[in-house]
Amino acid sequence: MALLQKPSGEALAAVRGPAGSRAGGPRRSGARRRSRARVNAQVVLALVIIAAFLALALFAPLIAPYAPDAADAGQKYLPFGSSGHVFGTDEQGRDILSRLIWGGRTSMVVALIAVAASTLVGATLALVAGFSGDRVAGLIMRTIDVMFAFPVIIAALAFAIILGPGLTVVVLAIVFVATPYVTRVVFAEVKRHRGREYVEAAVSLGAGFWSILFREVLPNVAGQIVVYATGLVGAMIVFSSSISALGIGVQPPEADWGRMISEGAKVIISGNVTVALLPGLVVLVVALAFNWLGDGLNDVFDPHKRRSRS
Amino acid sequence: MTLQVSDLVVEFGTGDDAVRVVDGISFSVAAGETFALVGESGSGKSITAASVLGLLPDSARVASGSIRLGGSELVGLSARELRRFRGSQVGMVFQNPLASLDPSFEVGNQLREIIGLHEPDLPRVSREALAVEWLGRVGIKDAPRVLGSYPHELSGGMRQRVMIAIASLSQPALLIADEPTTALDAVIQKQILDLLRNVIRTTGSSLFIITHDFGVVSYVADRVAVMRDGRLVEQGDREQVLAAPQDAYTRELIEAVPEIGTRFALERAGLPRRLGVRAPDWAVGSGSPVDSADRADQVGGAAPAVPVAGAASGVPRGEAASARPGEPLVVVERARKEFVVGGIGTGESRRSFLAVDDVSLEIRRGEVFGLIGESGSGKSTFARLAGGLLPLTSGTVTFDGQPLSALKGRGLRALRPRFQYVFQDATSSLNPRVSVGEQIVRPLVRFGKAPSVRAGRARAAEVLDLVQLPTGTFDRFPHELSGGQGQRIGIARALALEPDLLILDEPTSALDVSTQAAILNLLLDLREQLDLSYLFIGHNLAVIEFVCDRIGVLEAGRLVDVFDAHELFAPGRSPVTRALLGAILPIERSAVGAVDGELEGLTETTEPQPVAG
Amino acid sequence: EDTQAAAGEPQYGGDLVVGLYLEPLALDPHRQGYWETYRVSNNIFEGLTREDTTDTTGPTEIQPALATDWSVSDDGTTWTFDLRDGVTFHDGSDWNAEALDKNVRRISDPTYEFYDESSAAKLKQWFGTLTSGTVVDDDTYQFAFSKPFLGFPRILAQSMATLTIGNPAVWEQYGNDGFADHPEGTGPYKFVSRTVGDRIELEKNEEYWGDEPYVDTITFRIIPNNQTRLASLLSGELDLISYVQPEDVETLEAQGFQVPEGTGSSLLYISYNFTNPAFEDVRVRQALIHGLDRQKLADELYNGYAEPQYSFQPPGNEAYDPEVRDFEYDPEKAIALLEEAGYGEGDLAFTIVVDVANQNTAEWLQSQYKEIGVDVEIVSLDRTSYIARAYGPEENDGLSLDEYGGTYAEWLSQGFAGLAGKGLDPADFPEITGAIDAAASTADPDARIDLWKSAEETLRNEAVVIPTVNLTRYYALGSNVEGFVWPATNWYDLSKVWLAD
Amino acid sequence: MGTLKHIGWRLVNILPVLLIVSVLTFLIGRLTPGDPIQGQYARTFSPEQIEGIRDAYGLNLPLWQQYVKWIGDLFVAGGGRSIVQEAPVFDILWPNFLNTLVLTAAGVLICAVVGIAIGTVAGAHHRRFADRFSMLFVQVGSNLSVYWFGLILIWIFALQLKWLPVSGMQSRGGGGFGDLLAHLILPGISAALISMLVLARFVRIGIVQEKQSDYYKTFASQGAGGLSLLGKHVGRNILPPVVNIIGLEIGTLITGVLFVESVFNWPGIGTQLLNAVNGKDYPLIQGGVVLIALCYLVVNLVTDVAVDALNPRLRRR
Ligand SMILES: Nc1ncnc2c1ncn2[C@@H]1O[C@H](COP(=O)(O)OP(=O)(O)OP(=O)(O)O)[C@@H](O)[C@H]1O
Ligand SMILES: Nc1ncnc2c1ncn2[C@@H]1O[C@H](COP(=O)(O)OP(=O)(O)OP(=O)(O)O)[C@@H](O)[C@H]1O
Ligand SMILES: [Mg+2]
Ligand SMILES: [Mg+2]
Repeated sequence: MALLQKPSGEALAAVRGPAGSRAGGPRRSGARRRSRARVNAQVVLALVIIAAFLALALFAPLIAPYAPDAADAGQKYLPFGSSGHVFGTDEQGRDILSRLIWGGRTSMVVALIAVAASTLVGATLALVAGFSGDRVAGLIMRTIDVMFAFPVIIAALAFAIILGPGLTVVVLAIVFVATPYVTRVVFAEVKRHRGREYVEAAVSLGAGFWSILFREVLPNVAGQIVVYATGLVGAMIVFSSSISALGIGVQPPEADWGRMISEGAKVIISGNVTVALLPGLVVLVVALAFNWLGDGLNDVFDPHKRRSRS
Repeated sequence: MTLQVSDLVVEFGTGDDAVRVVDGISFSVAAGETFALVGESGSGKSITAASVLGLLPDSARVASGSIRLGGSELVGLSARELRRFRGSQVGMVFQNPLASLDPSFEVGNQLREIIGLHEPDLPRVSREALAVEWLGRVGIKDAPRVLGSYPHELSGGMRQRVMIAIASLSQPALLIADEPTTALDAVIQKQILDLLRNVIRTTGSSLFIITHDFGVVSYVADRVAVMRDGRLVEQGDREQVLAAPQDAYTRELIEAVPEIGTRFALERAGLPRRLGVRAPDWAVGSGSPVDSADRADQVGGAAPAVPVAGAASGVPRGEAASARPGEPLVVVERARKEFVVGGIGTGESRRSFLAVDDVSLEIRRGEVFGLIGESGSGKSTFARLAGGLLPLTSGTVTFDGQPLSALKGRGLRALRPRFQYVFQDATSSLNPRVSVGEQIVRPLVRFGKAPSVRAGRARAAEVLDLVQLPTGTFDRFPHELSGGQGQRIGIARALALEPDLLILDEPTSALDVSTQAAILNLLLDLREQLDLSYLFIGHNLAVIEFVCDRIGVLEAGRLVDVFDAHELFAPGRSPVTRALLGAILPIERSAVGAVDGELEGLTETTEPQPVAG
Repeated sequence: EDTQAAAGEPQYGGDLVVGLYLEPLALDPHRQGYWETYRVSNNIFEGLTREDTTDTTGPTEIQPALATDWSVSDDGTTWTFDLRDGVTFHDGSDWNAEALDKNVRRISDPTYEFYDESSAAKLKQWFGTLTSGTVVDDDTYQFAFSKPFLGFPRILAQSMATLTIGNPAVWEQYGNDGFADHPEGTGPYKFVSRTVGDRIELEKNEEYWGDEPYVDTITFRIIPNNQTRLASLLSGELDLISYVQPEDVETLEAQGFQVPEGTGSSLLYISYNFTNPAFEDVRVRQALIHGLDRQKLADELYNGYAEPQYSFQPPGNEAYDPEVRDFEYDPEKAIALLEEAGYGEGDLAFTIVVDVANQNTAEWLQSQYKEIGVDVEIVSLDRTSYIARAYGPEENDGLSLDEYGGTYAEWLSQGFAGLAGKGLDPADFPEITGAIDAAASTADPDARIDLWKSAEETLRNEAVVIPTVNLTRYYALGSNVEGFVWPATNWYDLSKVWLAD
Repeated sequence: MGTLKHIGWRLVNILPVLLIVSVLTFLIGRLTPGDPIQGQYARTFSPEQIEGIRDAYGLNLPLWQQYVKWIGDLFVAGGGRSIVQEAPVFDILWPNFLNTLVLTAAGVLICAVVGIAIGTVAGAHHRRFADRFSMLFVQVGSNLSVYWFGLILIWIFALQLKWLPVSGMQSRGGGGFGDLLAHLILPGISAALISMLVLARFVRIGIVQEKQSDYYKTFASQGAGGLSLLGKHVGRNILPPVVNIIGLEIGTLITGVLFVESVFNWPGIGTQLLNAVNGKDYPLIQGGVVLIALCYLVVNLVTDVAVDALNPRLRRR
């Protein structure tokens, strides 16, 4: 370690510039540069929305005006703005506002966990496959094909039957559905980096397989992964509504946005606008927030954007 | 049409955070004139050039000043308005030609498209013909193959030439060339410069060239400006600036230019082989205005360089090193590399192309082995083979007794830190999403050269300093570096590992001579201290002669000549070698005209070229 | 009935488009199941008998169809049918005792070349005791059973597990499996085409022996999504839909659609998981009935478009008695009974297993039972999983919900057999099984209905099942659809329907 | 490996994947509770009677025998016979499958055209109003449940405006190509929305990133601009991910349109599969899964080959 010290280079010094103005461009203090990510307004908005919904979910018992399953079928389908039930009531006469607040507990958490899990698994598989030989890549991608080829409903039903319907099934079904997508999307991205010179350089610098994948290539595809994953959050809440419609999801009367959407969908044409629209809108807002967050995070991963001092 | 730049200020960012990289410079380039901008790496040359066409990076902006082209103000124009000037009136060769072509299209396609931009009515066949013609002009002989190749299938020099062809073929009124010949061998370089001069002479257009090569300046420039830290420290006619530089920095630069024979002059004087160190008589004789007091000053108040350096080892160290009969470190036997080109989906028949053809050589411990050859002759490919980055088609590579070509995975990786590689295309070899400091630290930690990340950082700071980059560079991302800065990161990254063998593929092509000198001296120092071996690929023969002990010459993939550096000019050199030597551009320093007799004699025997007038 | 009153002169012609909520099963007279299937297939196939589909209150009268007359031997085991003359199958071949015999042999005679094992298995419930089928002459046929079977003529008019008549020439040509692709019978409409998942098209049988049907073609479209089916009716793409949601009745009526009132002969009923020890105690079962306000259920959940039910025989059933009451709503009593059985507030907890389609009912029940201190958890499942779970319950399962029923008194024995699938051991309820056996095998036609009624009473007293509600708005029609009658059974007769301009 | 050899190898690989899928589907079907006979008859038949019907359908044979028989049926007997519908499986599935392909094609077309257009507009106007606005448009569209949004579309366009039909593929009495198109619009849009956002976002990021690349500057410096630069160079460089996502979208829609099919009552394979699942109609489920799996595999294969062919660095291996 002691070896490569400043060379005995007085001779070297001879060609150096006057002290203090070493070649290397404009002076700036190195300290101030570190991660000065300029968080843009969109990301802030997104974070505020997500935080707000998480807070609502967390403090649901304190905030929600009613219990989520407090039913009064005599008061069913009250419209938006009814006194006592600002957001109206559903077919069992339950307070929609309270159910939306409580529903965040399951929906947000389920979607977040499931998306995080599938992103983790999918991205890892994709990275490995992208930099492996034909055999390993083939094995991974064909396994993914098996998952793909399996129609969602059948897979979801299988989980439901094995585990009994409920939250776990929703999470597993989402993971099952989302993982192959993440894998294929990331795989295509990763392949673009195979054969790039920086990878070659990493090889020559002795980086091993995993190190190349996770430390060299991952930062280059992380933006795409994040964009894809955040896009999945909303989509998966929506997807969970489809599972609920099949009777596989969260069990009634527990509140869950997905279930609320699917219940709402049963009365759209019948004209019960309130119960039909509100859950969809809530999910939409949350999904948008995650989208924006994803776009913002993508910028964070892009050094071109990160330092944009604008 | 004249380019008139006045008080140009370019900043990255705004407000308090703004960093000024071009700081109020003014110059003009008249019609029919060649204007050369030289200067320190990272001083803002490329940014200046880019601002003319409004092609600054997203985060940069022209803060003030004006850029006028033939009477029109360009600052403040929208992209759409600027487009009128681009290509047709102003052509630009970017500094990093290696990444400047679209990786997804064959070169021919891109050339035809650009021809179409300028002459929309030209039928396809004629475009093709024009493309072939221009490739010929920039010295590409097998135009059909190149036209059908993707950029990554071309050698560095080939890509650079394609870029020159692209920028020149519309024969713009102003051609901005940012270090256009760095990846070219001497012969091609001269051919291209002749071409550019011709264009300018015949069309009355102007050339704004950024270069580090004073040979190039001598050869083509009418006027020269010297830039440092965002400011122009000096500008004037070529003769004046070269012969009687006013500014200390200019003098320093000129002094750092390596020239053929310098090494032997030093050897004879018993001085260490270091650039910027001159035999006293020679320095005096040169009538250089740099007096010894001045130089002592730059040394930082230390005792005069020469005696100290000599005292350090007692004997001329360069001599000692090259004389020592080291045992072979790398043995390459009958290496061949074949690339398959064409095939399904390319519209071409599948055939193979021999990039390296039956090359055998050894690099001894402590030796600097130079590899030269025309652009595209297979140098980089050979280097990759030697560095275990490409599988051989046949043959073997042995490193320190271990058969590299047979090793795989873990075994190979264990050896990696012992031989390192500095890529020709520095920018592409840096991970765009990882800060450069991190990129230096990682291998250190990985190989246990730094016990902790903290130690790794300290070490990275050290090597950054060695390659003359400020510690602030640590947190930058590759795209925030100038060409030369990126190149030095590549060197620093490899050096930090203290490898036994360092493969350097044109490591100083983007460096100003002063920085280059520092880097070369550093390499020579390290070799002595650590007994390193280098495989050094270069086009600048003066540099090659200066640093190398033995030199090999590649031609079309074959090793045609291997000789001792002393014998560069000996009779019996292969025609390629002779051609390369013959194309060296001397520096026209009136006072330096009286180079050592020996040197002068040599240059004469190798058909000295007329200096541009 | 009001549609008929309003009707002017019936018109011929036009295409009637019917929206079904379920994909019908195979159009094979011996393999079919579900009412939605029969709503299609009874236009193609007929039985020896039929129910009077103009009767809206029931019990429907049994009318001649392919048989003109029938009689039973005194011991109640042998039925003789006089077959209708001059009837032809859709391909023109004759309907006669020979054809009937082939139908009978297809489901009962393993020596017959076209004996159909799966049909036989499905029809075994009613034909298991058939000892012989005999061609007496060209127009007369005799069925002999090992036990008295007085309910036979009505069973013949049902949709499932019964002997509707198909053209034997078809299975002789296409094989038993091929029949469903070429369904042919004697009915008022002929099969044209079927795209599973999309539609079934029928055209008028010009040779029909009965009254000439009005519309030229009938298209059945399968639209399982309730909202889409509703929207398609609203947009005029459909003329008639089944399974109207209570929520939609007002919307439809407001826009001029007809939503006839009536009762089918089915009911929603809740049954217990008898493998759960809690339900061995009759007091617990009674408590759960006392604790259920069926009137409120009908009013709240079904917007009043349902009638509360108190008997396991559904309305329209020949043995239905609207006056009987099981255990009326009385939460105090329910709590007391639970207390007696050893369950304080919150001590009794179980799950209700439902098909997603009935999820809202389960949710309603959940809050209802909370009031008597019973904790209910809901497990709502897709259809197959539901059936599998309901008929193979887990230990903590308590209740499950089904919908079924028929106009025949024997439905009681079917319903009871179904309960056995849910873990009820018939041996534990000797009175019920005894009463059912007695009713099923009586040879006395005058005593038969009363026997079934008392069988229902034993069942009711043992509280083995909770009858819940019966829907009163089930079909909806476009304003120009005339002649439609909702009879007191589970299907309708489209040959009487015509389209006004 | 040569390209042809690679494709051949991938084709060969389809078989084991299909085999695994078929075994899994078979096992999931048989090892989970519920069966088609129970589903139809449990309410009214005693357990013994149900057992008798099972026998008649060969459902009590050892599993491996049933599996082997089914595999044989796949090749000679039209995929076996549906237990519930009593018809050859492929006779049932094939017309529905073609319908699904029609809907998928429409969905993919709309998704690709609109998604790429919006992504391009957004990418070209990065962080400006056009970017935010157009992205908001797809973001909203794609994050609505199809189940839900489809009905809203029906309510607006079919019931209120009466421009378009509600459901199915043809009007009363049938209709020509125009009629089919009219029926295709709403489901097509709904299907397209499922993946439009992903596509638009990838195009958008792709453009933003490519615009920073050196080659972009090269061409810009030659006066290339606007659409030619975006369309040709940026377009070509972001094509691989775009093709990949479109490939995924095709795959998704083949089963993913289930909910679209349900809402618009499009007689497609998703509905059939759902029916099959609801009735636990083994042969139909198995046949459907194998058909869909085959589809996926082919689409994925074509996508992979296309994506590789689009990458010059991977093309000449
Ligand atoms: N995107 C960027 N963000 C921040 N700083 C940058 C960026 N691009 C360049 N710089 C800095 O601007 C300065 C001027 O860069 P420029 O490329 O003009 O140097 P140069 O004179 O061309 O150097 P070289 O000879 O090494 O190419 C350098 O210090 C460089 O680090
Ligand atoms: N991946 C590849 N596929 C096909 N041909 C290639 C590939 N890499 C290099 N070549 C060809 O091999 C030859 C040698 O290339 P190489 O990069 O080794 O040249 P070089 O001597 O380093 O040239 P330069 O001095 O211009 O960098 C060139 O003709 C080039 O086109
Ligand atoms: Mg530069
Ligand atoms: Mg090279």
